[in-house]
Amino acid sequence: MEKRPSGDPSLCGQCHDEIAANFRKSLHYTTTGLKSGVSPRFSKEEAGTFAGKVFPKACNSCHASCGDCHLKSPAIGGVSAGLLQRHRFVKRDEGKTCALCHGGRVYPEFTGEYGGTPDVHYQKGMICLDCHSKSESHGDGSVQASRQERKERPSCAKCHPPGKETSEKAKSAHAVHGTKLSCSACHSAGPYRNCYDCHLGKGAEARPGFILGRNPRDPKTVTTLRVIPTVRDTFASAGIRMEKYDALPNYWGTAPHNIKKRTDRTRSCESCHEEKELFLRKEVLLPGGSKANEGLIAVPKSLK
Amino acid sequence: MEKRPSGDPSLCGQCHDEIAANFRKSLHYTTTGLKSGVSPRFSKEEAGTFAGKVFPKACNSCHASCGDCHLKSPAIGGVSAGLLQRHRFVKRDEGKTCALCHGGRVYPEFTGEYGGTPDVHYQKGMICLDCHSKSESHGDGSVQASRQERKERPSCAKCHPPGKETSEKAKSAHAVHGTKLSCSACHSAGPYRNCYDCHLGKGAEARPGFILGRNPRDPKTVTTLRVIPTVRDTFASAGIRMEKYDALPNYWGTAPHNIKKRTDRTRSCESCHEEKELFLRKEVLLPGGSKANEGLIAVPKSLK
Amino acid sequence: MKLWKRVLPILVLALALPAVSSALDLPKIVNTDWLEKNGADPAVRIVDIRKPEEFKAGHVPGAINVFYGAWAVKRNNLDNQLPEDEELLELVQDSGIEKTTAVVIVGKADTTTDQVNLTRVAWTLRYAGVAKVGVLDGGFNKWSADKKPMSTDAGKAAAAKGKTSPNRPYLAAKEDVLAKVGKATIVDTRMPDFFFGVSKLPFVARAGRIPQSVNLPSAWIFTKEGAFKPMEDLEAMAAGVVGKDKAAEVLVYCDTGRLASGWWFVLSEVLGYGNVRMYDGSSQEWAADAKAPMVKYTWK
Amino acid sequence: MKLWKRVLPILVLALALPAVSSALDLPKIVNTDWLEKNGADPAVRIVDIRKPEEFKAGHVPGAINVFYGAWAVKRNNLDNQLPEDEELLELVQDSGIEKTTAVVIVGKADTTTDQVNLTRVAWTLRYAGVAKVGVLDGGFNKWSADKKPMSTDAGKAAAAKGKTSPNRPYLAAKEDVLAKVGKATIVDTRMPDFFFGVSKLPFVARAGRIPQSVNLPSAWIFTKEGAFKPMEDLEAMAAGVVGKDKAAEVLVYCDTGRLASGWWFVLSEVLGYGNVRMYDGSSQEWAADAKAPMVKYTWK
Repeated sequence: MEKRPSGDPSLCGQCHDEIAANFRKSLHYTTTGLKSGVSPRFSKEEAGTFAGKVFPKACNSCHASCGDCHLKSPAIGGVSAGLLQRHRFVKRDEGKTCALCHGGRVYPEFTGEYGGTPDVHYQKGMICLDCHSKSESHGDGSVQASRQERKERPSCAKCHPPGKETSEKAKSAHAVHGTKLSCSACHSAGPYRNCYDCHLGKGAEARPGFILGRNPRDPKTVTTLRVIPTVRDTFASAGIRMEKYDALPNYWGTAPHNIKKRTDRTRSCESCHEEKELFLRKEVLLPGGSKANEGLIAVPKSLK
Repeated sequence: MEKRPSGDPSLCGQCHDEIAANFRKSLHYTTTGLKSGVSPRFSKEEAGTFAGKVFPKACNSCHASCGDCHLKSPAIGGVSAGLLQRHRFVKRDEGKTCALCHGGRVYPEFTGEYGGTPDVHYQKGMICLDCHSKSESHGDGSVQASRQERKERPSCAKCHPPGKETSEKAKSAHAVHGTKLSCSACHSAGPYRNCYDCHLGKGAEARPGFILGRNPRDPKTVTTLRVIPTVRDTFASAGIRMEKYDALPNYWGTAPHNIKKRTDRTRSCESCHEEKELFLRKEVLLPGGSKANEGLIAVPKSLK
Repeated sequence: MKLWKRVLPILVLALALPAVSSALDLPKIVNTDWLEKNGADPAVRIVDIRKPEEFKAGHVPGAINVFYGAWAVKRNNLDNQLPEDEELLELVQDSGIEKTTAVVIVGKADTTTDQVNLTRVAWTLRYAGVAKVGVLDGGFNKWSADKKPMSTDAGKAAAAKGKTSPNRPYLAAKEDVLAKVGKATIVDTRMPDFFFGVSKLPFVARAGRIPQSVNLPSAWIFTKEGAFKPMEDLEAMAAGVVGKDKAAEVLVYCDTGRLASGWWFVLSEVLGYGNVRMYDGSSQEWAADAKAPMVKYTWK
Repeated sequence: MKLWKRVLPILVLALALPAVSSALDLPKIVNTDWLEKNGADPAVRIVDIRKPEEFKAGHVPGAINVFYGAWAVKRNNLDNQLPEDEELLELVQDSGIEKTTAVVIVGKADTTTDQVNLTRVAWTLRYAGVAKVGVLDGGFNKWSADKKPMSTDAGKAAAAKGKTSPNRPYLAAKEDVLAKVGKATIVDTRMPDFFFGVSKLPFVARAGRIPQSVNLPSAWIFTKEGAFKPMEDLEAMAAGVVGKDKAAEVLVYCDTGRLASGWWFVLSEVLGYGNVRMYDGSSQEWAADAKAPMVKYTWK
């Protein structure tokens, strides 16, 4: 029995030629994003080891086939939740497909199952593909090194353009912070998942957290940061010590999927400007973490 | 993957040549007993239909492979209890092997799980192969039409030779009944399983019962009889109407595997000679059953 | 004027009236026939609390989808809490529910948790000031088993014109319960092993129960298909444990304030006990307070 | 004569004595260390009640195998009944058990049924007149988990010289229980949903319990590994439900007279309640008698 008939998209491509061609170049298929994310930490020689030994066996073993989303739940750690609707092809069933691969972080944050409240969009009946376009799943035919490079990405402002605030408070808050803070910095409901201490093949440990700091990709803005679990010896067992480990930080900007209109931060200036525990500060930096982490510290001024 | 590597015994026979050669001729492998049991009911033409259409698909699909007893539990209705001891070969593990194929009738009678008490031999720690010799499992190289023809079969008298009774009551009871009754007629603990109304592919219905009557294979003796569920239209769906259905009875001598030293019958003469409910009588014969059933009626004389 | 010209309008009115009044006369336990007949009545709002992906796959026509997790949130480290009033009332309004709307709660009914999710949302809406709230008997499972019509539309509602206002007498705080030990009938709606103190959930600090409480598990309200048991059974259980005095002061609790909504609903809404409050903090809050008394290993 | 020649025999005697007396001083709840140390003592008889095929795969050295089903049989359409006296006493004798033998019962401990099979056989042996009966704590599961020695021998015993004689005060009949309603403490050892009357087994004619009985489930005696819970928990549960008067008359029952043996064992054998009988017929017999009173939907 052929276990993964659509592992190579050319089968489905006999009819769905354009989608299949795009999909071959998409990040879901190539999983290039995983490589791009970590590569700046490698010496040239290490990059070769990674590309040859680690990437195909670890990262790329997770790439999606057509059937992983349209026929059955994808297998995570070898375990799949089974067929979606007997042997029928299904257009979308995010709770059984997206949710399995993206089920450690975003999906349970989104539904509230990670603790806290469901994302306001989920409360209103929206699920993955209501914000994330089909071209994010299948690619658009162009090649990107990571999802950051994609043009068509979900954006709060697309549906909620600035200037439509109904309360004076919201108007002034947006006017003051609009260019300095991401939306999620204020409108995330609460703790989201952070993963620590990943060692190749052994997995990571997860704890809830809420961390505000500079976005490493756009240091002028402060946003919600998530710990990405690459530690100095993550790839030690593959003989990679990451000579340029400190080139990248351990915290990365993230959109926790637990958006809420009103939070402590939208209610009171003091929650940020006086009580500063939510912000990345020198004393809470990861012990033994990357030197690049320090550049993400941004503590708001006191109001007094 | 080869699903049943020992379905053909020649694989195991590369080392176990004698056992494999015997096994090929054994009733466990050929399942000839099933054919012999029912064939006298067929016309010549029907016998051909049965041999060609019914036997290979129905009866013979149950034949045992080497691995069914020595590696994993046999599959019953497609379901197997799995490997016996990981992937190791096992000499004997009756509760997981014999018990699955012989689990509708003898095994649960033997353990008491069918209701009543466990067989006295089970109580004393004996299991299948303590009475049933290896040559019953593997055959002895000779060919038999049914297990009745086997020479080496379990026998009460082998371990319990007559004449060793310790009580006067046992001595006189054995002296009076010894040639007229089977051991089980008196020493079966209680109701055993009887199956009714088998239709090809649809299975039968089972009810507990206790029936004493003439042994069709030895009409001089009275023994415990079990209903065998062949009814007039059992093979109707295969186009066989059993032209000679009445050639064989529906009751057959059986050894219920719930032997008990003391029973109502060993305790009191009245339990047979006055209260006659346990005996096959005209008024309890199966409605619509074989005409041969009447020949099995044998009601004991009253004592008065 | 012919007779029929004078009679017809009266007939039409007479025929039309029952439809309107039956919609307004919302049963507390709604059966699928009632809902099929009255679901489209503008006075009725069907709220499906399943996950959006389940809702999208098929729902009662006319239903809107507001996931359970929107009605019961984690607050102050306690699970299954009321949202803040401001948010709850906005959620009610956004769901197109006026004070007088007849709301029918629909959801799964596979497990006890599913079943009491329905009653917990009913309690939340009554707390929020909605006058008429019913629960679909057997939940969506029964709707589906009865082969009732299905819709896969988006299930959206226009916001209500006005906001409701909270109905606090349904809610008890820890202090209220502390003050009532030995005075009111405190009903522990968890399973008996929790009441007796041989089991507890990991997030509950201590095993046991509130002293002098009585045990009436919410799991026993429902049949194994997830429907409410026959009224005479529910009445007999209530009478046998809570007593027959319907004016008695009753406080219900469990581990997080979810299970307890089951007996709150049956006692207060179905059987007409007039003074039943739910302790939302329940054992999760109570057992964490070392000063709150607890007993175990007895039934009395 | 040198001193040591006179002292040595005394020393030998002194060293030898404790071994004999410790074997005779059988704990009611036997741990695996005790059994490893004393299992070979001729005064001890280890009875393994698992299925022969399980026994053959490995057992406590020295154990004999007498399957549970030999000790508790179906009689008069009732499950889990004592065999007839004649057969029971023969079984005890054939198992090499004298009146004074210290018997240790070993079996599986995976489920509540497994666990109370051990205590049911203990009750049966005490009924049969055996003076000293203990149960291996945690059963064979614990023996195996503790990596204690294993044997695969045939596990046979020579028959005992004498027969024991029945000890009827451990057994109650339906008439005894009927006469004691409201007088003795009747303990229902089933799960609370059976006691309360919301659940029943198919072969029990009516839901509910014997009037004025109290509930103490035998399932709560054991940890989830199948061992006895700590003594202070067992004592507190007994005191909380049965009371502290160890001379009080107690009757235990369940559905078939199997579960009930759990609290019979703990109350009578372990905690020293002096007057505890088990109703072997239990609900299976009681509920089938339309004249036997039953109540439900209350705790009192």
